[in-house]
Amino acid sequence: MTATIVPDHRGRYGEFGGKYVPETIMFALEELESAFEEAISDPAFNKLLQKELAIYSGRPTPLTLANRLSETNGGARIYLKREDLNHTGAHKINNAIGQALLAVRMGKKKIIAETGAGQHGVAAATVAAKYGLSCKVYMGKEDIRRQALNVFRMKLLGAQVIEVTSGSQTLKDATNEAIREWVASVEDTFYLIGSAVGPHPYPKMVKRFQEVIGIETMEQFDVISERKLPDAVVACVGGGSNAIGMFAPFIQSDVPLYGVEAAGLGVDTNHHAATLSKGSNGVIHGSLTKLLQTKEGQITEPYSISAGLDYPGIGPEHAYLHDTKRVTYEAVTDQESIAALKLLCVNEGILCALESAHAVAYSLKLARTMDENQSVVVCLSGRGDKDVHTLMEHVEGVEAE
Amino acid sequence: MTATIVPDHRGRYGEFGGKYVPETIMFALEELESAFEEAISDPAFNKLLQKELAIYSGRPTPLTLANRLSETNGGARIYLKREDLNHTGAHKINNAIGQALLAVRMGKKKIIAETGAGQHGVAAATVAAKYGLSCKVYMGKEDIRRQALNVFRMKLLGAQVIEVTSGSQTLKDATNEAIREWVASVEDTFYLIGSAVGPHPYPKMVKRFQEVIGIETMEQFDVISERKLPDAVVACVGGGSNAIGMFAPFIQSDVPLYGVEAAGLGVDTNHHAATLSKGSNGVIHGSLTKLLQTKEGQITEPYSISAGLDYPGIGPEHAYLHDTKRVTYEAVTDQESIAALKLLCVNEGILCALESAHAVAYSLKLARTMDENQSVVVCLSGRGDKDVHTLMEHVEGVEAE
Amino acid sequence: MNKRWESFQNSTQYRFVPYIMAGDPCEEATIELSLALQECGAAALELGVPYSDPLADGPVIQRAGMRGLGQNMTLEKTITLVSKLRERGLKIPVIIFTYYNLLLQLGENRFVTLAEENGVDGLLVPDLPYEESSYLREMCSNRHLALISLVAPTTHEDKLHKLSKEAQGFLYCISSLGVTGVRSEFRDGLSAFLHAARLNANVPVLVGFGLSSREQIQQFEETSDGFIVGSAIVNKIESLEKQLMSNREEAIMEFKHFIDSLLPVYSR
Amino acid sequence: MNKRWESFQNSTQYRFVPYIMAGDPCEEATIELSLALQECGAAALELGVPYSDPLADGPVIQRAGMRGLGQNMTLEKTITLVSKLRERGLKIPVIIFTYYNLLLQLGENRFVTLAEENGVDGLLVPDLPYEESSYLREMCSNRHLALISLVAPTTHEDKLHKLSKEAQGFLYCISSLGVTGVRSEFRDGLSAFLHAARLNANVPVLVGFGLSSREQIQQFEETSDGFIVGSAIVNKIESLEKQLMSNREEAIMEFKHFIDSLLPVYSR
Ligand SMILES: Cc1ncc(COP(=O)(O)O)c(C=O)c1O
Ligand SMILES: Cc1ncc(COP(=O)(O)O)c(C=O)c1O
Repeated sequence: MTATIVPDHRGRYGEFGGKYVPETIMFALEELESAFEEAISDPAFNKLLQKELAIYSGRPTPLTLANRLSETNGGARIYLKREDLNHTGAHKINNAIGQALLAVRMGKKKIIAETGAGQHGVAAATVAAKYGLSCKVYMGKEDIRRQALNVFRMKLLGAQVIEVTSGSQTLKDATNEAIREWVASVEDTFYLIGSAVGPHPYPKMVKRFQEVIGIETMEQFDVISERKLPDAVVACVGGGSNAIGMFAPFIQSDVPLYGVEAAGLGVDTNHHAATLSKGSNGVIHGSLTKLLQTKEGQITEPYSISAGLDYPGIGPEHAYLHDTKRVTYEAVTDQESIAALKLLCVNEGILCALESAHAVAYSLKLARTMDENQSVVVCLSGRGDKDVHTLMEHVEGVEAE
Repeated sequence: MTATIVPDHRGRYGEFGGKYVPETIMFALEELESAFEEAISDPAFNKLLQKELAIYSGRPTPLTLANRLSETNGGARIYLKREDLNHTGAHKINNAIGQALLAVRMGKKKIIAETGAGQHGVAAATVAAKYGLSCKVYMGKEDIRRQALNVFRMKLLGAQVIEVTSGSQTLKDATNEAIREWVASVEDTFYLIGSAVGPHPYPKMVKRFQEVIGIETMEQFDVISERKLPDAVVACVGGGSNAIGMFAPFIQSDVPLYGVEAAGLGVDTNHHAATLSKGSNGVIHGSLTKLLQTKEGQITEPYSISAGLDYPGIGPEHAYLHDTKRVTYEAVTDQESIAALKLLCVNEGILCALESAHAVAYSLKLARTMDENQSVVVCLSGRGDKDVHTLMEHVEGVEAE
Repeated sequence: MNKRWESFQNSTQYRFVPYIMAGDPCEEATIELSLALQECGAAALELGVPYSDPLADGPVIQRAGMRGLGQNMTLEKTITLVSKLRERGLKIPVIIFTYYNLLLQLGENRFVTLAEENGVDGLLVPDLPYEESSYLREMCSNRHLALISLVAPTTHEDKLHKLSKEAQGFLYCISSLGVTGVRSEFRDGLSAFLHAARLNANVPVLVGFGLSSREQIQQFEETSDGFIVGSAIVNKIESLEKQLMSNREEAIMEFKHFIDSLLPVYSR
Repeated sequence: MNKRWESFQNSTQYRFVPYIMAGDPCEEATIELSLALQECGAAALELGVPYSDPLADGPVIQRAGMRGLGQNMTLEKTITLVSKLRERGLKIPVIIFTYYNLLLQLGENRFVTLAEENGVDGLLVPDLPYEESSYLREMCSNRHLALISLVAPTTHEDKLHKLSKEAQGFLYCISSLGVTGVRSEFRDGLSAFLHAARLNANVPVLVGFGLSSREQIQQFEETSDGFIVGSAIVNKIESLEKQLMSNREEAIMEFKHFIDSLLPVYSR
């Protein structure tokens, strides 16, 4: 494996990445990049970040052997990296804490964020409250309707939730609108992006704030298992933040890595969010990457039962890892993910997020092709409390009353 | 302070406690008591318990300094013991894991549990799934209606939820029904009680499985603050399990301890759950304690906005700590707890359970009477996701849309 | 031991002890139902006290308790009801069946005083196991009230031995695990249990919990000295509720008919 | 530099550059609106391409894009539309305003070829900052297409210097932060920024973003060489949507009237 260092100074991962944004905010990206680079080379910042992750969010999160699930499934042992145990219930908070600390360091008093299902919106509103920043969250009208509970939570946390009525009124439009707002308020506002997407330096920064997942996993695996490294690592991919965070320290190793996209109703239908399997090169939200689009370049609306995977693009580093074949990307359907979620529930007492259930579903398949002495580590990116309403509509065999 | 060891061999805390149960289950309590005593004196059991708490539930939970909240409030610094970060979102899982491991050790294959809002029901269903036990959860018809999401979660975890239509169709009746079921199936069934209530040895056992809260707190406080011990410790009291767990290691010290009950609409109305402030001695669910009752001894229905505090009795050790004045018990209204919950939200980005908000509300009052060098530790027993529906109905100034 | 207990104990009949709930469906009905049961051959009467949280009872008796609570029946009123029963001619021992909390609130001392004054003969507290009963046991024995002990198939051998020996009034053997209510089957090993109880008891050994038909009752004829029927009777009362309020005479006729059909022929 | 740009640059007038969306509300309307704008004195035309995710645009132009998408207007069709405009007599420079993704999918090479073939004079890509534009810049300069540079009040001084120097066609100075749309106020320091831009530019310096009234436009008369109006015009087109489809002649009359009212007196 050639050890190309990505991203380069222009924010490029091979051909992917870059900064495709209006000139108005170019200076802000440069300001952000230098503030970020300076912060992460400052031991005091890293110490503070580590302390906040530990004392506020409860890190390190454990690595749990899924005993009964592995036995029921057969094949390799499955370990779960428990990002669901983070404060606010998903890995999203790792990044939100990191970016908020950076915003404070840069003297910004306002943050803005986009959200789809509301998970990143809640994380952003949370850190804004914690660090005394004002917070506006952009959210599609359609998503506001579907995710009333999270909308209420954000408001309770003191954030302003701004309804986005443009386009398809979902995550991609909320992101457009957040960028628009950023363009207008760039001088005093920090844009807190929720995944490893967006213009450089966002993908790099989000990876840096999420790599704690992989670093902890590597250490923990070494301690609790007989082998040094697992035989496979699996994570779901929406924008790609939990996956890139999990993969980060493993990329240099030769452990097989698997990113799992949402196949929705099937990759051969028009209802999926399988960006790498079915998308093509293009620019979305400031970055050159793979995306779902018409042949003319109109971005199409993706579909997944899981709101967090329902994104037409993907972080540029994943596009790069895909093209360089370092990571294998697979797609899992709604049905497979629900089945995996149920199996995890009844065997381990863990209700995971529908996003994470995609990773679990693929691990189950993968583990069955491996032997009992091998181990698969799955990033359990979040808990499923948020999905209970959706599950009530979709899970058969458990009457909802 | 005289160091009486409680409970005595009859399960008595002074005049409180005991085993007021049908003869049919007396043998089971004895069997349980000896299995429990034997288990907790076995290092292997303790090691296993500790491992499960760490690797499955994510312990230790952090002790978070609530910086901005303390400043906004004035007076003493407030520290939060983050039981909300446990798997399933509350301290309840500590006890559920402990009892489930004991059930497995005793060779039981079935567990039963009672639940009000569903928190303990979810914890019980969770450990049942995790350790491969079958699980029946008794829940009042009225509560099933109010807590449809938790009912669905329990079912998803593979538990059977049994609707209780007797009496007022709430927690106390669900507990009666669980005890009835236990009487019938006592030979092969483990009754997994959810709070520090019930006949001996339950209050002792639940305390033992929850004291990890206090033990961790004591160690953490010593490390992160300049002083050895906090100047006050506060916890909410429903049945009393999080409070007794938090207080456990502090009881021998002279740190002032405060238990906070639910004053509902006010202790001078008929709508509260302030057992110690307004109750009298009596027997409920197998234990002699304080309870809310008519002068003839009919148990009355309590009220609190917080389902977990909405219990007409209280663990017998609390009745004892109240009468011996070692712990001060205070009551906080619905309104005060909602205000505290909002304040914690906007200042710290933590949405706590309504139960825990009662403890927060009282700490705020208490801290204001103290000086800036002093510290109050609050047990944040659970997260508030479960309460968002209730809050939507009650919180003004945040429109729900 | 008082005269009523003496004749209960000296009886050579297979003893029938019915359970009814005080105030179900009203106080006067309770009186007439009690007298009817005596006429049908009851050897003693268990009189339940309505309680908000009857954790040893199944749904039938729970509902009876709700009806009694609706009539504002209390422990104190139940005790004074016994003196009315005496005035109206009830001669058999009456045992008050009450949960412990009601007793605690009334006061154990006050209870025994009132009980003695009103012609109560015994007391049964389903949630007060032997281990918690020493004070009450002493109070009762000072006033010649029988504190009825319950033993279950799950009771340890030596405890069974002890309780059987010390039993007053009669020894209540629980025929099946679970709460009160109608059962269709009984557990194996029941006769061994009854045998062990009888071996040591100085009082009649009665079997109860879930008996609901003549056939079931006859099963225990050899192994016990009598039987208790609760839910089956309370169930009948529930079905007669309206008539018991409006057309009592006829209802009582039907009730007696039902009791006759339940009893083994030789108990009538 | 082609003739059209030459006459644009040599003009002594205060240059008016309108923006309209291709296909809004239909292709024929776009043609007639373009010609009307030329008649009203437009010095050049910015022709927008409908895009699903126009992140530099405010709601007015977003809606216009939706209408254009509804007409199945694409980048390729927009380019060929320009040759129709030429046939119908449009003589001023036409600049295609497109988001980068549309260009990428068409292919940058193919774009410049088509553009040249169809009489397109320039290209403006709002989400392609200078730093990412070197390839396209080279392609454009090979085909004598002006790749219009945008500079903003937030652009660093030395970058402003460089962009002004290298600017082709005209230099687009963003008059206010935020997306396209009508503004009621402009920021302080704007004239210093325009002054700095003008100092180095070899092409006319135009100001745009948010201009919507004659009064506003006149503010920049001293400090710039022309102005761009987008949302205010597109807004008018929206209000004329129905008439533009059914009774076009009258609509175009009203449109011209509106444009006249917008322009400084000396621009007519
Ligand atoms: C629990 C969870 N997992 C995964 C994702 C997908 O995001 P990413 O791919 O950035 O990790 C989300 C996004 O909301 C999420 O909430
Ligand atoms: C979060 C939380 N806190 C507190 C309680 C009260 O119980 P206890 O007094 O046993 O801690 C509950 C009960 O459901 C709870 O869910």
